[in-house]
Amino acid sequence: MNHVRSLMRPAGRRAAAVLLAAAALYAVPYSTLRLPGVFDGPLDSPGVLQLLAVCLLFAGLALSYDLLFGHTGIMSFGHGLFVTGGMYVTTILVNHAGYGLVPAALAGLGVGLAAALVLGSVALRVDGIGFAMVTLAFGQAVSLLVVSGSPALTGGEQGQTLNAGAVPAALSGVRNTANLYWLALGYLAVCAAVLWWLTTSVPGRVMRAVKENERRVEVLGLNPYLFKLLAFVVAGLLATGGGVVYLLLLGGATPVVAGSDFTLGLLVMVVLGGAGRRWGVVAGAVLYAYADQSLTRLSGSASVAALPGALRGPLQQPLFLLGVCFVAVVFFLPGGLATLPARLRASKTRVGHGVRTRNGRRAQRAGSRHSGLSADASATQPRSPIRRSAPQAGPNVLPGHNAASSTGAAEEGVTPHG
Amino acid sequence: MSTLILLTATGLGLAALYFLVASGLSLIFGLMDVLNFAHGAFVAVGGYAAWTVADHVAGTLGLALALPVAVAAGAALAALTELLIIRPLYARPLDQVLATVGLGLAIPALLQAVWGADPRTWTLPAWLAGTLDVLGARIPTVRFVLIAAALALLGALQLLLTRTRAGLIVRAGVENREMVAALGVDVHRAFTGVFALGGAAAGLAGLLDGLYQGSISPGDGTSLLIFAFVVVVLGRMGSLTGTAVAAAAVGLVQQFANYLSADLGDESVVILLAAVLLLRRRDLKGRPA
Amino acid sequence: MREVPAAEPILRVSDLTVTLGGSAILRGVTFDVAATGVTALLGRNGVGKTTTVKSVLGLHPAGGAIRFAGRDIKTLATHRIARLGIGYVPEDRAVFAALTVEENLRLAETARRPHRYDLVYELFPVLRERARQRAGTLSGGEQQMLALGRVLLGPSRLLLIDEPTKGLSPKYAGQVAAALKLVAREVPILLVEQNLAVVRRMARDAVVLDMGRVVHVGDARALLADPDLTNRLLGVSGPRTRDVNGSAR
Amino acid sequence: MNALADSEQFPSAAAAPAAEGKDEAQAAGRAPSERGVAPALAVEELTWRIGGRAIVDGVAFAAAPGELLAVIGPNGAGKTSLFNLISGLTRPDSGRILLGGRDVTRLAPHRRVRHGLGRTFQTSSVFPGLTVAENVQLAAQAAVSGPIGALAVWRRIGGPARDRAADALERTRLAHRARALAGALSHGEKRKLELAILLAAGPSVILLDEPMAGMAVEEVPDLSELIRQVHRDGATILMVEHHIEVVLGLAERIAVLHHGALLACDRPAAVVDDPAVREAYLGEPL
Repeated sequence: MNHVRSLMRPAGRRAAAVLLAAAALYAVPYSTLRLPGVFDGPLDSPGVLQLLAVCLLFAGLALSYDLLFGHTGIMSFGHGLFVTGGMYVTTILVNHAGYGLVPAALAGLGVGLAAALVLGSVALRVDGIGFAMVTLAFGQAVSLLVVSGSPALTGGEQGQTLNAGAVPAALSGVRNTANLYWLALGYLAVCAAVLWWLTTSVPGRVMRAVKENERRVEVLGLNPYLFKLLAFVVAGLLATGGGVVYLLLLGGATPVVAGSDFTLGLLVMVVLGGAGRRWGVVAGAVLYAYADQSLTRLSGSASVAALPGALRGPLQQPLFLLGVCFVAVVFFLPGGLATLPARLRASKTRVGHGVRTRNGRRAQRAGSRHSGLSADASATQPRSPIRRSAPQAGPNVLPGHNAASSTGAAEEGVTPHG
Repeated sequence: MSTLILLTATGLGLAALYFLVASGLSLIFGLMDVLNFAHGAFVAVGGYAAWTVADHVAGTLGLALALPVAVAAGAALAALTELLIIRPLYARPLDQVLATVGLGLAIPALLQAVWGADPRTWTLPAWLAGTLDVLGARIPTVRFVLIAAALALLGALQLLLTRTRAGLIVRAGVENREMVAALGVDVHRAFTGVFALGGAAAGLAGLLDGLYQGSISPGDGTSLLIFAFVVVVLGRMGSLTGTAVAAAAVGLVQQFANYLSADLGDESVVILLAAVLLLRRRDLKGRPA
Repeated sequence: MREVPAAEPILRVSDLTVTLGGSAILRGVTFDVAATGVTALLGRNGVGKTTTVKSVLGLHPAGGAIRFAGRDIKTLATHRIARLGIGYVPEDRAVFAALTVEENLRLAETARRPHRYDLVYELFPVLRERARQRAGTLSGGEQQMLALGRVLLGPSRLLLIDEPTKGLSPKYAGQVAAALKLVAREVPILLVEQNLAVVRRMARDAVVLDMGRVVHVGDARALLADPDLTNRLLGVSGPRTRDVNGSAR
Repeated sequence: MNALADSEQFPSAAAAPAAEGKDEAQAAGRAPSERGVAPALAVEELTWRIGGRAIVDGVAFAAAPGELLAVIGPNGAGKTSLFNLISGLTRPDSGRILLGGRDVTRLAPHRRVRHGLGRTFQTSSVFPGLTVAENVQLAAQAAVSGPIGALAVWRRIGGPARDRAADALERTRLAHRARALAGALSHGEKRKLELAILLAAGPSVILLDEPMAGMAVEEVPDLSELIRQVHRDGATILMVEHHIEVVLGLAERIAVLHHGALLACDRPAAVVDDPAVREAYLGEPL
């Protein structure tokens, strides 16, 4: 029944949901609602707004990363360098060259665009693991440049506070946190819009196809390289913009964004939420950013301090908890949070009918594209971006997985384990 | 002249570290096609295990005890990772890698929880803390220890791979896992073994990295990992001698470039990687069928 | 039509189904392999012969039942199946190219068995001459001998041999076939083979697959003695051609 | 580019249904160039080696516009390798590949498509995460907007592409499955979808790599009929197929590959009676 309903669902309902969510998010700074246990103060307090703003920013960044990973199937470990670029170019131009904020930010975007074009056209010439490594190395190079390259310009390990004079009054000071919140919301909206716009366009379709079966795209007469480059440049540009927004949220540039952990964090957000699933990615990013921020705060709180040492230590490390949660999600929730509704529905069906057959699940997948895409891992990973061959098929392999891997191997003509 | 020698010794010392980390990565990748992002965490765990021992037992004895502890810690952690994380995800290659990414984030954070974010200082025994005079260049003794350790590991791995049955299985498994299994060999056990071996080398690297830097901090392994990845890619994944040569090349290029200009070292490695990858495009896409 | 084998069959495959890449390669394959002699698994290209053999070894996930010497082996891991005494010579030989000939053989040694190097070297003297040479540098025929030598090293209870003469020059094909015939006196063999001359020389039973199903089971010689049947089941010309040609004339 | 365009260009080949086409092919003899038109596809002394072993060994043949040429041969004879060379997924060591008289030997796969080439794969090669309609629309759009036009981010899958896709789905009788995910199709349907993708792209030279592989016996006639129709509409088809009845029912000429070399290339009846071919297939006499 489910699939029938989802097929019939009017497109308007989706749009309405988006509008409703946007309106609710827009109204947050006007609300004095308290959510004890979730936030320390009312929603309109600067602390909460700042936290939410960071969450929204990360949601936008994660969407930009998902354009690469979830949508085009390329795994970049250098996404943070664009955030770094936007942040540092703007800061340096403002602080050291006396630019206004807007021209500096525009110049930052220009640099980001150029960097994306150059790095993309170089890195995309290699596939899979090579691409991952090249981008990782590029990211590392930028990181080193920022931390130890020229401390006078970048502030080294400490980062650098943005010259207060250049920041418009509306975006500075604790009282104006609401404006920063809206800025972050605006950034998320831009990312979501660009992603929606791009993914529904012709090249967006081709990107999705490249993820699914690159060789087939080639045989359709299209050059996958160009479409991957397009995705890389758009994602890079969005991330550069995110760097500028982050700079304003923090009031300064920090080398944290240049570290490999930062990009890995984006990857974690996307996988946590569900690669290629917009709502999932936003949810994953918000959850990650919220956990990252509030766990740090929680660790200082009295209740944690009272715990015995063996427990207290790990709980004070957000990355530890996030890492463990991430492994758990990879294990038990392949496809990420976005598959939860479908899973819950499926388990309800199981309670109703006693047994959930594999065929039943497949039928459901066939009906509803959206719940279907990541109903199991095979759908979310039609080809592995960083392996050189399909795995040896063991007796425990689900047919679905095997389908994905064996075609991959056959088409790439790489079957060292055949 | 003495500068040249000093640079070479420093570069080779660094190369030794890279090799210790990269050899395990390369073996694991060659046999199992898993790019192990948790490998840096193995290094860090080895480092902290060693440091803890040496913190309790001073001097050369402490170091002598720290060595097996570091190796064992790395090996045990790696074996556990293979059994608990990698093996159950066998049919989901991408998830295997993602899970190691999660571990790579979690383990250093755990180390930080236990030992704090601040670097812990290694106190070297006197004979290690000094320098050796080579043709006028005063080279820290530790670098020779590093180079010796890397050469010993290279030799040991080479012997293991060429002279033992286990090595035979690994070499055959790199070519065709299915066929090895069809000959009645438990490939999964070989996987665990290779993981443990890589972990042991990583643990050793953790100890030596601590000696080299004079201190350890939770993120050390991860920063080494990036260069180790570069080495693995340059060394044509899965080839031991290739890894050794690539490690030496990366270490030397880095040091010499650093000498030319302070910021150039790491950037030069990136340029080297990009250049080599672009020249070698075909190989990475896989050999022809 | 069919000789009743004296003993219980060594291998019973029942209702084997395999789906790969979304396509049903085997759709319920059922046959027995006799405890002695050679059972030929025949059929045109792409009908599922290799898939059948690989499934027996647990290299493909499969539905149905596979019993070896009375024991259900379908759920076992490949290396356990191999240790029960099933030797496998794959279609592409799969010798380890970077390993020497000697190392290839050594890899096949298992802990508990005597290793019959003398037998292997007697059958294929060239393997002794080339012991130190990398297997990748051998000719196709020599590689095939190595692949056969590998499974003959330990006393197997069943050999699965996939197209041993494929791509070999007549000289090597003859040598390989002769060796197989000798081996077949001791060990039962499930032989996938396109070369009917080889089949005729050694096979007693024949199982013919078409499009993932068993379409013929019977005496191998009887099958090969019937040119029409052979042509229909295995040959280049199908039944329809004859009709078309006939009506055209 | 388009199959239709070709059928206008070469009415004689296009109008003749397969069965009658055979006589014509007989009349035309072995070399299509003798008919006075440039071959739609020609390979000249094509050789591809791995480690010194020739996988494809000096293969030369030509297919006339609108011809259906089947390639058969034992396993490992180099049939798929030949297809990979023609479609550009691998590069030959020597020899030439000509599409409509143009040398495409050095072109990347996607560039050959612009010269009218299309292919299917041995294992179904659709986009499993896209719906059936999206699969076909993608191909249609690629053909309509061209390789660079498809990069226009402002463009949505438009009317002409939709129509073309709908037409292809109609012809392959897949229209009722348009909204299903391609990954959820049965194997037979996937093979049809592959053909639909080809039809939507509208190539003039089509390589079919074992279209019947993995199909149930019942599904074979349906798909053969579909291929016959595509052929009737004027496309030049090169088809690897093991299912001999299908080959004999469809092909105007049969090329036999053995050990990477061309053993024969002739009318079906002649090929079937060729002793060398029988030997290659049945391995007799030893």
